[in-house]
This record gives sequence, structure tokens and C-alpha cells, in this order.
Amino acid sequence: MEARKDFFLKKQKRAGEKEHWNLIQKTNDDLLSPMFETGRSYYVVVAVLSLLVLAAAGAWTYQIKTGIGQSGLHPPIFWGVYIASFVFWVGVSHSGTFISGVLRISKAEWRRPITRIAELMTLFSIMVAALFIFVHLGRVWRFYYLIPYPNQRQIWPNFRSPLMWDAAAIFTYATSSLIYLYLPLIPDFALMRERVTGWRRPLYRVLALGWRGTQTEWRWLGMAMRIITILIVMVMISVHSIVGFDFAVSLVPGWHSTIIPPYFVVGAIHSGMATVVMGLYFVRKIYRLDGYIRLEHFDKMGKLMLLITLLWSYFYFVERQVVWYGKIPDEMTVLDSILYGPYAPQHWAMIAFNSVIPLIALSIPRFRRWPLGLMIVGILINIAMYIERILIIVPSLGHPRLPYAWGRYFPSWVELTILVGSFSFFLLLYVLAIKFVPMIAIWEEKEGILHGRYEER
Amino acid sequence: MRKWAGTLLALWVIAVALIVGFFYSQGSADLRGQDRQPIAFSHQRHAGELQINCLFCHRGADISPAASIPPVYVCMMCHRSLKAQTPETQKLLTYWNNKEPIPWVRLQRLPEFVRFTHQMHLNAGFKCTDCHGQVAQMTSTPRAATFEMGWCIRCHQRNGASKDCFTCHY
Amino acid sequence: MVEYRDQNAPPGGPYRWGMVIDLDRCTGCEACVVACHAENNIRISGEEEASKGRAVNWIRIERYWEGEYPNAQVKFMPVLCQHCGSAPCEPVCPVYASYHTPDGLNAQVYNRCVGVRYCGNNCPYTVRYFNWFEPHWDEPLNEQLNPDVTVRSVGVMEKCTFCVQRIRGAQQTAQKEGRRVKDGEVTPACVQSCPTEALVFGDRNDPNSRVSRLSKDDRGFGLLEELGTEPSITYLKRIK
Amino acid sequence: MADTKSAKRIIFGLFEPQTPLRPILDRLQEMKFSEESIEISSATPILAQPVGVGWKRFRLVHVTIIAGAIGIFFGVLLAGGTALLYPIRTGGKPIVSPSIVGIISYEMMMLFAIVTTFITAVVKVLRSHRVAAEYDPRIDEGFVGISVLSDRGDPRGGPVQDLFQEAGAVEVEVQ
Repeated sequence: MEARKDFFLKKQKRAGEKEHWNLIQKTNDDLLSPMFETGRSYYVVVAVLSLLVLAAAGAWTYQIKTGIGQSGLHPPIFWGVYIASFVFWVGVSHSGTFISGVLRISKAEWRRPITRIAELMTLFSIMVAALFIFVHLGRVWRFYYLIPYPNQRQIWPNFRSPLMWDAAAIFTYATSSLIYLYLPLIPDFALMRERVTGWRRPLYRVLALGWRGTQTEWRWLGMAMRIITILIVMVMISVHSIVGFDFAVSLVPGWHSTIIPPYFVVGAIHSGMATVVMGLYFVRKIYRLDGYIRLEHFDKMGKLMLLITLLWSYFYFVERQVVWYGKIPDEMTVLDSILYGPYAPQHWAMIAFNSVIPLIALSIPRFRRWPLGLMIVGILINIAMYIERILIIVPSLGHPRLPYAWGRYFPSWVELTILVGSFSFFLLLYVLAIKFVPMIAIWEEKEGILHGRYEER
Repeated sequence: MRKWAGTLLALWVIAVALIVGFFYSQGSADLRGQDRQPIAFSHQRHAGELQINCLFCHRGADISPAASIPPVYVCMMCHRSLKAQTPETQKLLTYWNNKEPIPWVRLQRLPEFVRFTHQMHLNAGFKCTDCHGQVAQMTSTPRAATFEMGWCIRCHQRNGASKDCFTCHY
Repeated sequence: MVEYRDQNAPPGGPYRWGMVIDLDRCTGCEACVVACHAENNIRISGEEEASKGRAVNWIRIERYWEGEYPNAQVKFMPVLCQHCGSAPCEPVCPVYASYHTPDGLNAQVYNRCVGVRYCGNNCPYTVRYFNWFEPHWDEPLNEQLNPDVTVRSVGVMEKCTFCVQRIRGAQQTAQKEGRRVKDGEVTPACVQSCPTEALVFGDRNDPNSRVSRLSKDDRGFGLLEELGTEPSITYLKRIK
Repeated sequence: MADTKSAKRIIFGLFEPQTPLRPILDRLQEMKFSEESIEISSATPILAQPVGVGWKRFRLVHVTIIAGAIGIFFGVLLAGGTALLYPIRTGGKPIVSPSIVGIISYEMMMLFAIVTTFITAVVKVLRSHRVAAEYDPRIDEGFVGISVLSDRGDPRGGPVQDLFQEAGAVEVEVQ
């Protein structure tokens, strides 16, 4: 108790110093400014993204009206871009929980400007991912058959199906990432409630839950955050494992592999980290938050990415190596088509983007302190991870055991429109969120200042 | 006032959902008013007062999947010799003279993906009234039961009949 | 009044429907394919759809070539749903649309299907077909639809049913007469139309049925049976 | 809150960031204000000594664990119970799968635990408001507020206000 008292007094003293006080006020103003300054380019971006989303909505409507045949799918390839996109977006959603959750648990100070950006990504990408489940359904108007509720038909969904595990996991993950985003937002809502006028004010008044900044509230918030952070990291691991199970528990050569679930988790974190770096770069660049998202953050993100790249490369190598040595004919046809066959260009590009380039680039300390470079590596990794999802799904399905049924696949314009629309939808949600929530958790940033670990560049 | 706004909104949503749900569930079974037949045929008169066997008119019931609607000549077997005419029987005669089928409105309908055979159920010892209600006392003939899947399953469970999906859906 | 009410629980135990395909007899004439189309209301894919690989044939004749021209030899293999005893398509269906009937059929319930198409991926034989569009038949083919078979709507999976409408019809007759279905009483359309009698259908639980006797032939094997799918179809092929 | 008919009142003092709070809190305790009636408002958690409404007797993690247990039960019902109850024949094969019951129970455990923890925390936050004064926007800028809850007729009210003034409060307010 005594130690606590001293800590309290010391912190209080530090906050009292003039520069800290000024810093706190400056933090408030700087981090709120993106919400108030709206340039013309912002509207242009919103309009363009909205148009793309509308185009995708139109394509989806067309597909519902005429049939799923508007996609390029055909036997034996029953899954294509939609499922690849689903897996991809679930992967991106691991950014938030991994970065923010793991860094919160380890009490890493450099998490502070990153958590909010990552958590928003989690929520929005899991929403986009969930949308793809519906886009993919052959009879989307019968989606309620998948929901376990007592009905007059007296029948239930089949929980033995990995798709039901998916549904449960995605629902849990979406709910908890919304909570996980919202909890640390409450104090920021309280702050904005006092500073915002117009239609946003009553919204924040409700969302802030009447926050008063008392120690009791902080205590409850802290407790809830600590518990939920640990839980959500556990959910995160399970979610992508389950998405991996979708493939691993099947009988398809190329899918049926024990390494797929953990490999999916690593791959998800890989693309999630890459997306967070892209987000950091653009938020910093557009809203001139150089003082908050600093080079040290890029440096540390770069190191983390290097670690994940190594991990991913290791998993990937193990997966292919085991198949290669097994020389089981069914598996080998798939592997051959990827390594030397029709899918070789995509595959080797994927290896370059996903493994070779990041490994070389991120090993160079000066490169890690170059935000643009890191952002480009992030884009490359995301492109590669998307190719990787396609390479998991299409070559495996295209080479079933009876060679008579082999097939190729190329997505149709409907699929591509919806794919582009999904990226636009994600970006649109993100761009709109900039006007609703501060991109950097203000109170966490201020807490960092009080802790006195505010390093000057 | 503002304090209650949320509660009121929630109550309103629930109320709307309940009302919509009520009408939706009503729509799944036919209402009495939906029985708008071209001729005001009364089962009460034929099956009740005149004691005509169901199978006399619905002659497909025990030998085929469909119970079948009687063709006009089955009606005319009796109505040809009847002296007294009412406006409704006049309509029947008009159809007969014009050599036209009567455009009955089908009420006892199952979806296209349900395979139901009257024959099997009659063979198993069921009576028409078990499913169609006391038709002999009805003037108009709405559905007596919902004819929805849960209703079928409950009866199959009670009677130890097949509970395989491929019994009715193929 | 009949003795038993459950069609699938006749006197003497349940049925287990199975088929034997004698590859040494098959000439690849595709009569079975045509018969199946006519019997089961299989939609007309059309040139455009077929070129995309979306042609629907519940039974298809796979052709494999051996050797180079002019010494080439062609082999035929009719492939239809193997009605696996342990079917990979069944557990992955989230709504039990794909499931196992008590008489050993691998069933697809069209009105339950939501179209996630996992079963199609997981079928090692690639014999599940999807309705990419609302089915249609050119005039006058739309006049010859079988009233005993559902017309599958857009967005559902479909596949060979062993002509379940014929099986159920025979079962009902047998049930009325209080006996089991006799061997040869049920013939699916493909079996009925096979000119060389390469296809034989019957009850595997009846040790005296033609199917049971033929499947004990030492030429017999199950297609991809090493996967543990326990197919109900036995192929016969003399190995030279 | 500014309801004059209320039997309770809150004396609120707003202090500059550098003000040492410890002496003020010590003085308040000497004046026999219980820990439950004193509350400190700040822009970040400053881990003060335990003041505020009874969180001492209540541990959030217990709620999490109980909710998680209920979630497991729900998951077992969902994945195992619905399969057991399934009325339609599925070829005589067992459709209750222990590993699947495990997976679904795990997800439901997490869902219940997280949602319940969140709701409990929110309820606790909302219920703690009767002690503290209304939010003062200056708290965001680093100012620290001390709220003291007492009866309207409490004679200590005057001394508390004097104490706040003495300690250099920027503003003293009675709500």
C-alpha cells in the first residue's frame, strides 16, 4: 500500500510538470484533429469507395437473382474467390487482437499508438469476412437454416460440420472484437462528448456511458480490459485454427494436413501485421501524426514482422517438405501443379513477396525505420497472402483423385467486382471511422506520457 | 422522457416483431376466408348429410399418391338426375354443358419438394379425418392442420413411421 | 392394415442397396447417362455451361486412354455416387442436407440445402453436381419431367439417388403385401438401360441377391476404397 | 444530478495537476469520510490508493469464470444436445461428436465469458456514478477532481470546501 501511495504521488508530480501538462493538452488537440479537419479529398475518397461498394452490391444482387453460377466456379472447384477472400479477411482481422492483445498482455509501451488502428481493422475485416459467408451461399435466402434455433421443422444444424464451428467462432470473434474495441474507447468517447458539437454529441453521450474518469471506473475498465485481452487472444488462436480446420479435416489432397490450422494462424498474423503497418503509414502520413506514430514504432513493428515472416516461412517449408518426401501421388499432383505447373508463377511470386523480400528488407535496421518501405513490404505480404489463400484452395480442388474430373478456374467479373468491393468496403468503413473515433487511443497515449516513458526521437 | 426513449423504442420493435410474426404464422395455414371456390360446394351437405364416402369422389386416395379432385362427370352422376336446381348447381351445369373443368382453388397443398402419398397413409390405417378434420361438418374446407414439417414429424414419431428425410424429400 | 410402418424396417432386417459395375462388360455406350437424365429430371446444361465444365451427369463414363495412337486402347468407367458407407460428404454438411439413410443410401435433401458446396469439395469421386442457375428444359423436354422426382432449384447440390423414387415405389408395394422387396424388383434407370448388363442393382443384405453374389467375385474392387469411404458400388475388372 | 431535492450532495474540487493530493485525502480521512464516499477523477488511471465504491469485495474474474462455465454448459447443449434430440434418422450413425462438443463449448465459453465480463464492467461503471461529480472537461487536460459524497445536512460540508480552497482548488462546486 505504501509503495502504491508513493507511485501515485510520483506520477502526480510528473503530471504537474509544465511540459507534461502542455504535452497532455497537445495530445488531446492533435489526436482529435483528424475528426474535425475534413478536406475535399476526404469526400472524394468516400465517394469513390462508396461507388465501388455499390458496384459490388449490384453484382451480388445480380448473383442472387440469377444464381451462384455467375461465379467462375464449376466442379470440381466448388470454392473460389469467395472462400479465399473469407479466409483472407479473417486473417487480416488477426491484426487487432494479435498486435494489441499480445502487446497489452506484455505491457509493451510502444503499443499505445498502434492498438486502436489495429482493433478497428479487426472489427471491420471480420465484418467483411462474415459478409463473404453470405456471398458464397448458393441459397442465401435460406441462411437461417444454419442458425440453431427451435423451429417448426424440428431440425437443427449439423455441428459436426466445420462450417458450423466457423459460424460459432466468427460470431464469438466478431462480438468480442467489438467489445474489445469499445472498452478502451469509453474514456475517449467521454473526452469527445465534451468537445464535439452537432449530431455526434448525443451519440457520444450514449456511448460514453456517463464516464466521469473516477478511479473506480478506471479500475473496472482496467480489470475488464485485462480479462478480455487474455480471452480474446485465446479466441483469436481458435478462430483461425477453425478456419484452418475447414480445410484440414476434409479429404482433399493438399488440404488434409495437420499443420494447416497452426499454419493458418501464423499466416493470419502475417497478413494482419502487414495490414497494420499499412494502416500506421497512411494514418501517420495523412493526418501528420509523426509525433505519435514514430520511427521507433515502425522499427519495432518491423522486428515483429521479421519474426512472423520467419515463422511463416518455417511453417510453409515444413508443410511442403513433408508432402514432397511423402510422394503420395494424389498429393504430388497438387504440389507439382503449384511448384512447376500452371500455378508456378503465382507460387514463386508469393514466395518472393511473402518470405524472401520481407526477410531481406526487414533484416536491415535502416529499412525498418523507413515507413514507406515498410508499407510497401506490407502491401507485398498482403498480395502474397491472398495468392496463398487462392493457392491453397484452387490447385487442391482442381486435382481430385480421379484425373477425369480435373479442372481449372478463373474468377468471373462478378467475383472480381465483389472482391474489389470488399476491399473498398473495408477501406470505406475505416475512412468513415476516422471521423467517429480517434485513430490513437488518447487516454492511453496520455497514460504513456504520465508513465514518463515518452521517448524523444 | 429521454430516459425512457430507449425502452420505448425497444418495446416498439418487439411489438412490431410480434405483430408481424403473428400474421406470418397465420399465413402458413389457410384461413376460412381463403376458401373462395367457383362453386359454393359444401362438404357438410355431401359428406355429412348425404353420407357420401370420401373415396367416392376423391377416388385416387387409396390407390395413388394423389387424392385427386373429382372430374365434372362424377358430380353429374348425381346432379344429372336431380330435379331441384339452385343457382350453384346451375353453375355446375354450365361447366358441364360447356365441357369445361371446374377451376377449383387448391387449398390442401404441399410444396413441390415434398413427396406425399395418400395411398401409404390410408394403407397404414389412417382415416381422412385424421388429417383433414371433420370435413362432414364444414361448409367451407380450410386446412385442418398446418401441414408443415414439424406436424408431419410429430405424427411419424407417434406412430413409429419412418423418420428418414428420404421418405418425403427426393 | 400392414404389418410394419417404417418402410426401412421390413421383415428380416433393413435393406442395404448396392450396385455392381462390371467394367469388362461396359462398352461406354452412355445409354445409362441418357436414361438417368430422362428419369431424374436432370437439367439441360447447354453448350455454354457445359464448356465451363458445369455439365450435369449423375452418372458419367470416364474414358482413359492407354498407349499412343495407333496402339491406343480406351477404357471406360461409369462413375456415379458410390453411396459410401462412410461418406466424406455427410459430416461436412452444416444442415444435414447430406446424410445417410437407414437403407444405405447417401441422400441429398434438396430443400434443406443452402449451397455451401463443402460436400462437393469433399467428395473424392466428384460426383456431386450443383445447380448454378434455375434449371430449364428446352421445348418439348419440359413436358417429360418425372413427377416422382423433385426439380432442383437454383443453389442446391444434387447427385445420384440410386433412383430412390423407384426404390420407394417398390418398397411401398412390398409393404402393402407384407414382404421384402424381391431381388430384381428395383432397377435404377441406368441399370435398366444397360444393354450389356454391366450394371446390377440390389440388396446387399440379402446374401442371395445378384449383387451380393457378384460383389464376392475376385475381380471386385471399390473405387478409391483405400480412403475408407466404404463404397456401396463394387467394380469388377479382370487384371491382365 | 443537480437535483435539489436529493438527500445527498457531492462536493467537488478541481485541482491543478501538480497539486499534491495525498495530504487532502489524509485530511478527508481524518474528517471521518469513509473510503466509499471519496472519489478521484482523472484523465488516465492514476492508481490511487483504494478509494471509490466497493470493488474490494468483488472480483470481476469470478464473474468471468462463472459465465465461462455457463457458456460451456450452453455449448454442450448446443453441439451435443441438439444432436441427441435430432428427430430425423441419419443412417444409424452417431452424430454426437465429443471433439465437436469441445470446440463449440470452447467458443461458447469465450463468448459468454467476454460478454458477461463486459456487461458486468459496464453495469459497475454505471452504478459507481452516484459518488462522483459530473464530468468536468478540464479533467481531460490533466486536472484532477476530488468528489466527496455526504448528506445534505452534514456539518462537515463547510470544512471540506474550506479544505479544497486551502489546497489550491481551481474550482469548488456543490452538486
